[in-house]
Amino acid sequence: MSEFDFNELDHTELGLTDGQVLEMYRYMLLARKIDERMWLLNRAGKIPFVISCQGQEGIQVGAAFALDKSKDWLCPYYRDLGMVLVFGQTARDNMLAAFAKKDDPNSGGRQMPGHYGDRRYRILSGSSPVTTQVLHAVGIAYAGILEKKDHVVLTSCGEGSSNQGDWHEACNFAGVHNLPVIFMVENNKYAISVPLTKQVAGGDVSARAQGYGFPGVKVDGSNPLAVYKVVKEAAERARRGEGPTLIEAISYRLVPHSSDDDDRTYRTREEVEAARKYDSLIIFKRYLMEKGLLTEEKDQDLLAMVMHEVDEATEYAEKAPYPDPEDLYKHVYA
Amino acid sequence: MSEFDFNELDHTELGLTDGQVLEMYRYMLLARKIDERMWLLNRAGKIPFVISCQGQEGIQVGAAFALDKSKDWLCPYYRDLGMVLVFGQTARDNMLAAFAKKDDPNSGGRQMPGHYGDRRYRILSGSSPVTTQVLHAVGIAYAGILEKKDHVVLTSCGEGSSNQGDWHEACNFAGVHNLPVIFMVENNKYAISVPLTKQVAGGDVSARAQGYGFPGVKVDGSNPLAVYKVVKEAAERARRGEGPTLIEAISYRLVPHSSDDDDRTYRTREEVEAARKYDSLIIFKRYLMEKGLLTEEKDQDLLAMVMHEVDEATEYAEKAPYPDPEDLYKHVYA
Amino acid sequence: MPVISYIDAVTLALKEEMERDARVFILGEDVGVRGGVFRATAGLYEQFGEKRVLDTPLTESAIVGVAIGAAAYGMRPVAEIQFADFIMPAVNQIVSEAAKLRYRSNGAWNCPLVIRAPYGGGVHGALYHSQSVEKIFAGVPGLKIVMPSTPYDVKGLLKAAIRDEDPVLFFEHKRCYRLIKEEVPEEDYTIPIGKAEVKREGTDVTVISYGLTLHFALKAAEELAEEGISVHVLDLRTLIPLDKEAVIEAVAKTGKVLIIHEDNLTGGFAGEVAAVIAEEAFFELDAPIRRLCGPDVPAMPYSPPLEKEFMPSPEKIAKAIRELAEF
Amino acid sequence: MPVISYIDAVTLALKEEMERDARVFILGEDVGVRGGVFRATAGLYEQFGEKRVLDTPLTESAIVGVAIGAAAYGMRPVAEIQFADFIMPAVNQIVSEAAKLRYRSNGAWNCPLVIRAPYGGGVHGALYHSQSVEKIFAGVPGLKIVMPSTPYDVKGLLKAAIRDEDPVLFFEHKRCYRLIKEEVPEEDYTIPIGKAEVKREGTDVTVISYGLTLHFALKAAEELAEEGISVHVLDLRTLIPLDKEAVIEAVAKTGKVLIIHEDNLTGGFAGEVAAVIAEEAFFELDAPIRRLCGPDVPAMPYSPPLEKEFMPSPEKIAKAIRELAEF
Ligand SMILES: Cc1ncc(C[n+]2csc(CCOP(=O)(O)OP(=O)(O)O)c2C)c(N)n1
Ligand SMILES: Cc1ncc(C[n+]2csc(CCOP(=O)(O)OP(=O)(O)O)c2C)c(N)n1
Ligand SMILES: [Mg+2]
Ligand SMILES: [Mg+2]
Repeated sequence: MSEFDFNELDHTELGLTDGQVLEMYRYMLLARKIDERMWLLNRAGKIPFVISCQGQEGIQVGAAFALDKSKDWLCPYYRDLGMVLVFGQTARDNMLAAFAKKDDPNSGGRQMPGHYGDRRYRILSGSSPVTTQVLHAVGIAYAGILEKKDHVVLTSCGEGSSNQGDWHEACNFAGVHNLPVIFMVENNKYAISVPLTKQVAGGDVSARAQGYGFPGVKVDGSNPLAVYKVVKEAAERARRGEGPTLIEAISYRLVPHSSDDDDRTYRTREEVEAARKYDSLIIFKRYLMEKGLLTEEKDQDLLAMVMHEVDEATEYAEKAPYPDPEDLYKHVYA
Repeated sequence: MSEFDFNELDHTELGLTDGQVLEMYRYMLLARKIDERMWLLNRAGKIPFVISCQGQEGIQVGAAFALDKSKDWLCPYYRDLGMVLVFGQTARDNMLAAFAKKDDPNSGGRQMPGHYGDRRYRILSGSSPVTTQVLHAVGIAYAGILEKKDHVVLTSCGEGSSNQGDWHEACNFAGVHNLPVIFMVENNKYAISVPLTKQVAGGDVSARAQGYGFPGVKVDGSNPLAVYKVVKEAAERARRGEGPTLIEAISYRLVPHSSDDDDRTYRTREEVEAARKYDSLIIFKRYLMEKGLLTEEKDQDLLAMVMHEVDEATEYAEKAPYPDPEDLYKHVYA
Repeated sequence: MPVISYIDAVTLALKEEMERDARVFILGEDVGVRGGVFRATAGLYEQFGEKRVLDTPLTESAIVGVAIGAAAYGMRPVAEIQFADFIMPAVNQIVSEAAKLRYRSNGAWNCPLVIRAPYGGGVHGALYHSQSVEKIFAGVPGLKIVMPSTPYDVKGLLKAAIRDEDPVLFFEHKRCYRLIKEEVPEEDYTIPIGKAEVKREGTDVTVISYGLTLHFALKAAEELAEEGISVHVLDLRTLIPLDKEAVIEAVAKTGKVLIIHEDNLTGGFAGEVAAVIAEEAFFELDAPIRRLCGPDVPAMPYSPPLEKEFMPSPEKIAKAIRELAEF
Repeated sequence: MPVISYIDAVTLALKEEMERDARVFILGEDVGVRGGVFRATAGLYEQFGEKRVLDTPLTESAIVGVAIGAAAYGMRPVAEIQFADFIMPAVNQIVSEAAKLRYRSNGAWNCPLVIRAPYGGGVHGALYHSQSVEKIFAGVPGLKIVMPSTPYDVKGLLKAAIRDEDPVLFFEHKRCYRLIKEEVPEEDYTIPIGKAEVKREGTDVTVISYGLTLHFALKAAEELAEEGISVHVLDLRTLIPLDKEAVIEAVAKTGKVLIIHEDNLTGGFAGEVAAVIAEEAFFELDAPIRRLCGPDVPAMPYSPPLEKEFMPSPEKIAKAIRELAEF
């Protein structure tokens, strides 16, 4: 479990306004509530599949806030709902994906939910085989060098996925050419049923950066400000032409791997309950209250607004049209 | 260029007898002379292809001597002539391969020379795509655990090849399961034309071990005793059940990548000449002379014996029969 | 004889082989404690322990590469690839290594490895959890490819695959897992790899298929029987080595052939079967050889209308058979 | 018009495209300072600098994966895989990513990427420097596959590939590199991807091929002309998309078809061509469709008698044509 000291960081010292941190909190809440709604819809038999961000919102929102939404790029993974919301996607976009509807901006209903991709916001379309996107991020960074742009690319994956060969090749390539890439590993302790100890030799993903000659940082993923801080530093390094950074953000997956999983077969309820104490939503709420930026009442208002958004999105998406059968044959080639 | 202090090591302190170090030297010489002969044969149009060990004999012979030839396994790469000789192959075996003859024990003339494989000596058959063998080594090590054997598996590749995804997956797998594998990277500074700086991010292969939670050692490959020492330690660790070790042995490729290469297009003659001073054969000869184990005369005798072996092997292999055309269809399935 | 499902037949075959031969072990993602994401290895971790039912890191190339090393050593690894779609990172190890180890060593080494992978669609799996991948491997000498359609065949063929001296890709249609049930003997038996089986006798049109679409074909055949069209159905069961004799015999029965699979049309295995027929049974043919296959789009989408449009179905098959019958 | 070799046509096309479009860049192993191990990129590093002619680490999945990212961004990467045999580690990136990017994003993204790779044997390259790998990709919708046989076609097709909005695998037969020479215009031209070409008109037997074996077929045709057998030779040039019209037209010319490639017989692309003919040109056929292909062994061995036994040759082809002609 993450044991970082939360109170060492203050948002104003990080250059974040009160408004911004409240906005961060709102995005975290929105991500959580969209996600929870999807589970309800799934259990009601309305959508076939959910894969969750729950437990990792602090990482995703903290990281996305540290980037420049007007020019930076994302190559995210399937849990990064919080990240794509900050970059511009809406509850409606995501509900359209969940219901596999024609207007899903990610894939027109072709991919499962969680397979983000949105040209409007420089979010490269992703697939299911894990870790392929990490190399795409390096390519986008290299294109930036060729085109003399100063964008930064953030790409993320799980700690299990970081063992894939592509991850090594990507880190090495980016290291050799000093490319503006942030390799984020969202370490939620499990890859489906396989725990960290059976997945990552040595147990320390961030230590792997040393082997590529660039910094590796471990950060408490339950603290969005801590994540914000390290991603900000990494983005600045990258933009200065100093190359990649590896960030391992520690978290915990609070729900089963996906709607097809039963996590009781491989972890105890006690362990999950214990992890809930480090839920970034709870921790960040406490922080905002301590700072006097949030009250229970204000929180309820925020929640109501968010729920309204989620309700509206659900309703809209449920009614929205499916693709036409003939759409099957489109977009194979130009 | 490698700048390690040669004279810190003494073979008797390492537990090697005078006879053993002379034997090491003889193997290094034999490897070199077989290799040189192959170049002559190639330039004379008698064999289509050569890929060399020249410059890396110290690594190969030092490492092989540190293993238990009666039970340990090798998953070598195409330059490891010195290694397979110590394990049991002969000049004749290798000349049969060079001439692609039926009795080539590696492949019956099916593979290029340098593609070692010999059941008699527990040398697993290798292929051309680099780094695949590194995973096979992990599999043999795992089989040893299942079968309660105490063999150690040494697998090697070049520094360029160590960037392949398979290498990462192999190190991680072996690290997670604490397997008796020695990952040897023979860093000869180039991958064909691509120098270390453009190949290995950070420039330090051995540093990558930290990311897998096992030791990484850098060793002077021009000193077979230094290599012997670290491989011996790694083998003992492995046999004690303490898991893998990564060894980066620094050397230099003294000849072009292969008989198809022209290295003048990418490196200066001065650089190559400078590297020749660190040729393990020269250095080890000097060591043996300083220790009073070798004289110029004795060296000449040794050379004559080795040359006789090479001559005999060449003659034998040249006369040996090719496979029959119908052999093409054999051994696709059992 | 107990009635068991297709996936239970997988589990049973694994269990029996592991009991029979201590060299058999399983490795893959989530195969241990979790018993597999489809539960194909359920109970095996408990029975055989974590060393013989090994949860590996999330690395397919390693799963296969490590298994190859162990197989060369003399073990009998059964590697699970969680979804056939995720076999791609292991293609180098499969094609360059497993398939060629025996050949390149002139027979000195071999690779008795089984790679199991659930494939196929119609399960809301979307693009990357629905693919048929046999075409990628069906031209790689050194590999065998088994794709059973029934629980009985699953048990017998998986056992044969594990006992085989060469690498076998064993593809299991995930829609069949719980859908298809039948009586399966409790005793040990194997079915030879490389033998097709006539699953229904007929005289008007020959259908050649395997996997889920085989069942669709049988369903279509049943309906068409009522219309007076008699359909002969051959289940390939093994793609490589292809049972050419059985194919030619089946063609000779009717002179009209429809080859069906869920994999894309172009470059799919139906092309190979058609080519064999066009070369070796040409004079038996009374009509052009027809293929009914997945369309040439990259994969099956998630959205229900698109998935439906992609999937072969008894209706689409019946229509194609009718056309051929009328030819 | 200058006479240039097949490989010079590669270099020329790359050079002209890089001059024309600043978004075009090359990446691969040894493509920079060394100018490629076959010298296909000779001079380009000097002309365009190290950023646009990038020596990558020895990692094929990265070469392709990085190129995909750059292509999605809007660049026009041309990735070199040093030998086609070494494309295997990149299969996941090619099949799961490049081929599916447009489709999975509902057309929002695309991947204008060219992957060049020297393939084929008869060069003492042994098992892993002689393979034909087209069969692995020839059933993957979203990919185009171009396999030219002449310098003129190389230049025009490589330029078309670079300008294409979708991923193109461009396979160059390494034996053709310095063997095949002809006049090639100095000016800019492209040849449409997906169009086959009749390389010789004839009336008795139709040969369909591509790459090196196309030249063997032409040589055989010349010899057979003296025996009074008139051979029609179609060069596919592009495998995917297949020029079905041209295939059917070529079949109709003679009614007897021989399909030739160096890739293994089973699962090879000849099967697809045969299946198309057996379905769509069935009534044009006067004889069984014949395939003359590499045998079903894992790859071409090093030893000369074995390599010779593997390789198609004008003699083997002439024999097969004679048999068909006499049919
Ligand atoms: C190449 C590949 N292999 C297997 C899978 C199946 N799979 C999906 S997610 C997952 C576990 C991922 O674990 P981790 O990387 O830790 O990410 P997390 O889900 O925990 O966030 C697996 C095995 C896949 N999607 N891709
Ligand atoms: C997968 C793969 N890609 C490319 C090649 C072609 N190739 C053969 S050796 C080599 C360079 C290897 O360099 P390194 O690993 O440093 O070993 P060295 O030859 O220097 O000992 C290359 C690119 C190959 N054999 N396999
Ligand atoms: Mg995880
Ligand atoms: Mg090297």
